[in-house]
Amino acid sequence: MPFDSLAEFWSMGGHGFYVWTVVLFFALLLVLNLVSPSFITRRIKARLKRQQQLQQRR
Amino acid sequence: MWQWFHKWGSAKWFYQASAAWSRVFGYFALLFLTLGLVWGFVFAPADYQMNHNYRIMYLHVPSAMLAQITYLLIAILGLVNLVWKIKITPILARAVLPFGASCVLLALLSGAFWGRPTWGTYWIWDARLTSTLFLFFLYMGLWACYSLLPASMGRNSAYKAAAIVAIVGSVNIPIIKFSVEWWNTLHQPASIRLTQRPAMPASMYLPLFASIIGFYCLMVYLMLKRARLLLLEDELHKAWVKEVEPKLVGGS
Amino acid sequence: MILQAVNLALRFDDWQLWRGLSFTIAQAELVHLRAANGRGKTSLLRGLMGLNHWLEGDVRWAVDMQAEEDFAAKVLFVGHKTPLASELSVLENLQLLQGLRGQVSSQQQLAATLQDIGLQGFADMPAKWLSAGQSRRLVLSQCDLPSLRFWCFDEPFVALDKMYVEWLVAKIQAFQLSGGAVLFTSHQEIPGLAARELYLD
Amino acid sequence: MINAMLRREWLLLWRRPQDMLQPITLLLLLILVFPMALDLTQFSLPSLGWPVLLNAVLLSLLLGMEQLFAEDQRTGYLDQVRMSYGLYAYVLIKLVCHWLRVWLPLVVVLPLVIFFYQMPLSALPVLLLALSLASAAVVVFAAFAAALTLGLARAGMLMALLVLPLLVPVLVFAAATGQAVLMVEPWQGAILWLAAITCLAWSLLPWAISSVLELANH
Repeated sequence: MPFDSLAEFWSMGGHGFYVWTVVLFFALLLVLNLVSPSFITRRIKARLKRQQQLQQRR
Repeated sequence: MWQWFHKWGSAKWFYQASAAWSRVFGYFALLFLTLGLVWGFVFAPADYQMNHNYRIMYLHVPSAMLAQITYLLIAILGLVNLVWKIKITPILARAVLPFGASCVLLALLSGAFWGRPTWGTYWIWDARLTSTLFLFFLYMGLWACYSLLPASMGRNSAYKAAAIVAIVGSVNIPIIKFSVEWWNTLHQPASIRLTQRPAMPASMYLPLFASIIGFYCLMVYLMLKRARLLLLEDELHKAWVKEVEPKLVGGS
Repeated sequence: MILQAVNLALRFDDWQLWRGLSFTIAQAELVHLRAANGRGKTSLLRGLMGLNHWLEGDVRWAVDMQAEEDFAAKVLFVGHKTPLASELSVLENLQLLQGLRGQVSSQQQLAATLQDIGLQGFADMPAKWLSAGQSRRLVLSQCDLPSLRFWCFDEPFVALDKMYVEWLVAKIQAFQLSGGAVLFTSHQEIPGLAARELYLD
Repeated sequence: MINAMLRREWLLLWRRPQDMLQPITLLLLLILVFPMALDLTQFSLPSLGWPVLLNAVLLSLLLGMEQLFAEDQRTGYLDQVRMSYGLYAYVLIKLVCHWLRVWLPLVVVLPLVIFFYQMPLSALPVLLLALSLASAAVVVFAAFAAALTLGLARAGMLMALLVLPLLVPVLVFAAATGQAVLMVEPWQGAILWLAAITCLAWSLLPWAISSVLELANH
């Protein structure tokens, strides 16, 4: 175990800012990638709804 | 063999089969990423100079690797689409593109944040950083092709055109790298170039391996997840969609 | 037989306009393609010419028309557009149009062609000064090339005045007599053209 | 048929002088305005001339290039070509003629750059060769992007996004050639790489361009 305390873990030997920013950015991109397929689902649903409305009007 | 190939042409078969695969790869991604990153960021020993900064490596190396592999994958999928006209390949290529672009971004940012304490600056015109930057623009160009070209030439033609763009780009990537390295040796003082790292002990590179495998699994998982939906979107009017997803399509 | 179309379908990505269209065009046959606006007449014609991938299905040409150079020499397509280079003269454009089909005409022949379409004396004028009707006549003048066997015209009578409508009708009838086949669309009723009608639905 | 296509492009090359003058006017102005932004006591003009020229060439050649196939598409000439001898010959002819259209004015501009940026006149032949190769590569890559964006409104942004990253090697080796010549160092290595890239581009991209043009539906 290279870290003696939690505070030391956060500070990463003084490089905490750099290390954790990168980790944060990774988490952000990961979340974005995981969530973005739902945009496609929403697009599909909107299209289906539009089609249905068109058909009902007929 | 031929039948196996033929199966890949069937959208319905792919849609049904990929559900399970994507789940499997999702779990593997979770497992290996957790393993690699927790091991790397918490348990791996500090660098020989008592430097924790190097831990960025556990994100930087896999993302830089996958950034290039993904572009290559898109080009190969494009080639398969042009030669064998397998319908699912352009959708897979489109589906994996955001992941590749994210990897480039992560590689660039982690490179900059690793470089700042190491070289004293966020950005240097180092050969690797520079060629990664141009890789990012290649991704953006390809993305623009996928999103803009269907309007001007129709979807199927746009897929083929984007495949040609990806192939041209992938032929260019090594040339760009080579030229940037040449340019780099002309202009940069040798002192601040990335040189080979000292050999790592196993406790440092094993988590790196885990993390790389995790990124690969993540790529497949995200690709399949997106591809299923994109396929559904492209083929919304087809009969098989109603059959497979009655709740989505049939419900009125 | 000039061309046989089997089980054609027109699909723009998600919108299928029609499918299951089959027809044959034989020699010396005149076919008038009819449909309401937006039913894909132009797309069908362009698809037959290999210019539109949205047309799916099988288009079989006569054996002696399949090779690239045969196709160029034997099939004439005149669409809505007039493929003229605006900075080139009328004569140069005429030579170019014929050259694209591998034909080289003598000066006398060219002069005769210009006379025929009423452009004598305009030979050296840049094509950009031509009126719509004049440009269309210039493009249609290719139909005199002797190697042609099939004409495919998209609204050929548009922009032509009465005299040149009759001129084109005469051309079509003469071509038919010599064994050529014509597929065309037209919104106007053209007197004197007894054509088989093909409906798109 | 090839003769007809060749004759058409050749005649058009001379009938449209504005097409030849437009990029070169921009190029000349860019080059002549650039020193105004510099503190000439700190920068040496001779070492700046060549890189500035290269970047200006990239920009000015890209500008308006999206129109390369647009008119032939609009008039239906492209359809006639697709129906006759196919697109490959057409693309090659179009590319060669367009390259001549941009190359001829460059021959005039280069001595001016050498004069205004106080570069040695002895560098002219090698620089001209490098400029010819680089402009040929730019033309073929930009034509690829022009074929892709045919029929798109506001294609200029997409053109730049697609083309500029691909042109990085051309820029690097052309710049390296000029730098070596001006420092009186061996320049052959760089220019050979430049020539290799240009040859590769000219042997592969015309195929890509004609297959992209083939995909058009309108």
